[in-house]
Amino acid sequence: MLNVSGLACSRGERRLFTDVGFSLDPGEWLHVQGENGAGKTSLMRLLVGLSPADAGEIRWRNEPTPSVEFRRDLIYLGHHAAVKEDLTPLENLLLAAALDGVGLDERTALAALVRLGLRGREDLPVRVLSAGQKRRVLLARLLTRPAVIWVLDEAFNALDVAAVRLLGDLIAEHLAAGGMAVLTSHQPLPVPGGKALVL
Amino acid sequence: MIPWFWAAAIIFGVGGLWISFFVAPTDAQQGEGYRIIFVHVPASWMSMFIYLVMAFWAGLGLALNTRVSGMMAQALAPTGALMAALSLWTGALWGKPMWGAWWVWDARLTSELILFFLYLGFMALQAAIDDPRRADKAGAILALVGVVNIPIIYFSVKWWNTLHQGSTINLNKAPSMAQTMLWGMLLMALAFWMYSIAVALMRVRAIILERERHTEWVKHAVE
Amino acid sequence: MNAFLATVRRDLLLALRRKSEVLTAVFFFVIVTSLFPLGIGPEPVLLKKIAPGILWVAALLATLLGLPRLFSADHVDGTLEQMALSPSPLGLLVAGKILAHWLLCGLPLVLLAPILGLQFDLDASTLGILTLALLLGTPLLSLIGAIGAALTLGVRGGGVLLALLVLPLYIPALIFGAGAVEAHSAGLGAGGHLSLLAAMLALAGFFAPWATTAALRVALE
Amino acid sequence: MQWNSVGEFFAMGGYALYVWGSFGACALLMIAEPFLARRRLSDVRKSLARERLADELELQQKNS
Repeated sequence: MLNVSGLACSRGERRLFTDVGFSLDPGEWLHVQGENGAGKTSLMRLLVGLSPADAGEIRWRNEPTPSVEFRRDLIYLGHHAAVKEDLTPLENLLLAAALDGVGLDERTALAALVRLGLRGREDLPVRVLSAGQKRRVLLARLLTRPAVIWVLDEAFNALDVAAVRLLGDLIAEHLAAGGMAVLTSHQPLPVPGGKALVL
Repeated sequence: MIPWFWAAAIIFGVGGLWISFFVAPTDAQQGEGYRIIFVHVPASWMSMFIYLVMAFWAGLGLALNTRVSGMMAQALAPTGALMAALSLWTGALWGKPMWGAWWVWDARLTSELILFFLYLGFMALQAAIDDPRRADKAGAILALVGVVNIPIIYFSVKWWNTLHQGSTINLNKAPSMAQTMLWGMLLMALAFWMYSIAVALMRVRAIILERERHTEWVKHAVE
Repeated sequence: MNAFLATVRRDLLLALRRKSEVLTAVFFFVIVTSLFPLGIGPEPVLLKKIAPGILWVAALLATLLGLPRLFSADHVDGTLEQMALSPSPLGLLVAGKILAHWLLCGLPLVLLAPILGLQFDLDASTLGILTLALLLGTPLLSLIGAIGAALTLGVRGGGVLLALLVLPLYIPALIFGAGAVEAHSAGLGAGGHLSLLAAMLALAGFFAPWATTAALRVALE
Repeated sequence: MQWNSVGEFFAMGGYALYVWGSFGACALLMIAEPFLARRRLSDVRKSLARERLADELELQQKNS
């Protein structure tokens, strides 16, 4: 499904990595590891098509990316909160889905927020929530937006023990349903299996 | 290759200066003051032409994703801005004795001023972005937007000018161009051309060395 | 198309939660136009003559005031990144944002212009032409400004740079916009100016979202 | 030849300020610009040479 070969990237004048390649099939996930500054985030951004690669190729369903199909199948959660502070969690989810052109009813959105432990916070502006809670609002998108491949950059940061376990469960469910995931982190992840890629 | 362009620039320049000062006769209406056009006109031509070349390189860079085109555009901009500045300066010095004012809101002068601002914007944008590749692309988009806008700006300013024409200044009533004047202007234009090419090539060399300093061939090239 | 409308709705909702930011531009417009008579003197003939120019320049600067925020807030919190990766075409979302910007920063100016025009002793038909010219011209300002806002996104000293990039490109709009009113007062008819303004609007409506999208993708790299 | 004397040439029929102001500015800027460009080039070359030297020194220190 996802085939990456010969990927190279440089930041400014510095070469970050060359000749990175891997492939993922349904149910598999990739754990990208490396020191600070090794280029994990850069690889993620290349992968999703935010920045162009110096060399190499990324193919999704045998088509070169970025394609509309790839974007439809993709969820990317990066370092940013990616939620609007002035809107409530519920509004954030509904509007994000509307921008993506994905149908989402209030019931599903509410269920996602409840599952992520944000019960009672649906109608507060995100601004007043804690960093971990903001992160949970973002993670709720994993449940409200159907996608095949999840690209999560440092998704386990700023989460408490319960939320780490919850995210682990979500990823495991996603993989069991034939999904794929690419994750970065320094710590071992609470998800079994997985290929490793060290930068 | 660069020395050849320098040599050509100097030869054409000397020839052009000779004609403009010693061969071209005194103008009946404007006296000796008209000799300014021997630098004014080439500078104005170059300022416009360099923008077109810059936009061409920029477009090429965006379409084909080649690195050198961005560097070319970047190298051309200061020279283009210089030409625009010279054109404005000499235009003012010509206008003062001829029209009695340093500056009139004539269509050409106004467009030239705007062109100068466009150059400044291009250079400021490139200087403000740290990542050279991003700077190239952003600059390229700006140059292309500018190139679409230049004719619109020119015609709008021209129209605005005719609507507001208070005094009877007519730039188009240029003295009938004598053959010698045309030659002088042509030679000066060629000199400006060669100068621009030489200086832009020099600058692009510096830019290439700056940007590609970590590649092997640059390390060997400096020896 | 739904994504386009959703973007408009989203930006309007966000502006509603932060009213002060929208009102700043409107107050700026009102205050600047009211300052001119104080600086120049209350001669009705002179004021009448310079009114279109003043109102247009003030509208231009007021639009410029809101431009840096057009994309920067979304850039900082990462929602712009999500838009760039959305299955909906980014150009469509960008067009939605530009429309929202016009509704928030341009339309209020159009609606206020006839009232402010009264300060300059303009008659009813002149006020009508002025409003019509602004109605055609302010979307043009938003469209061109969006390109500049995208180009200067995340750039050092972006605000000043934005003015340097955008103001020269605003000149045709200024000339034809203010010119329409003047031509009307001079009895020449404003039709030509207004149709040229409309033509430029059509051209910019087609190209500007495209150029803005390209610039945004560069800024996100 | 239309100039009778050097003085007349420099006087430019009363337009000296304007004519020489134009040609002078052109000459000045068009001489200054290449020098600036050349300085930039030599600056890069110097810093590249410095880098090579640093590379060599590093190598020497490693070997000794």
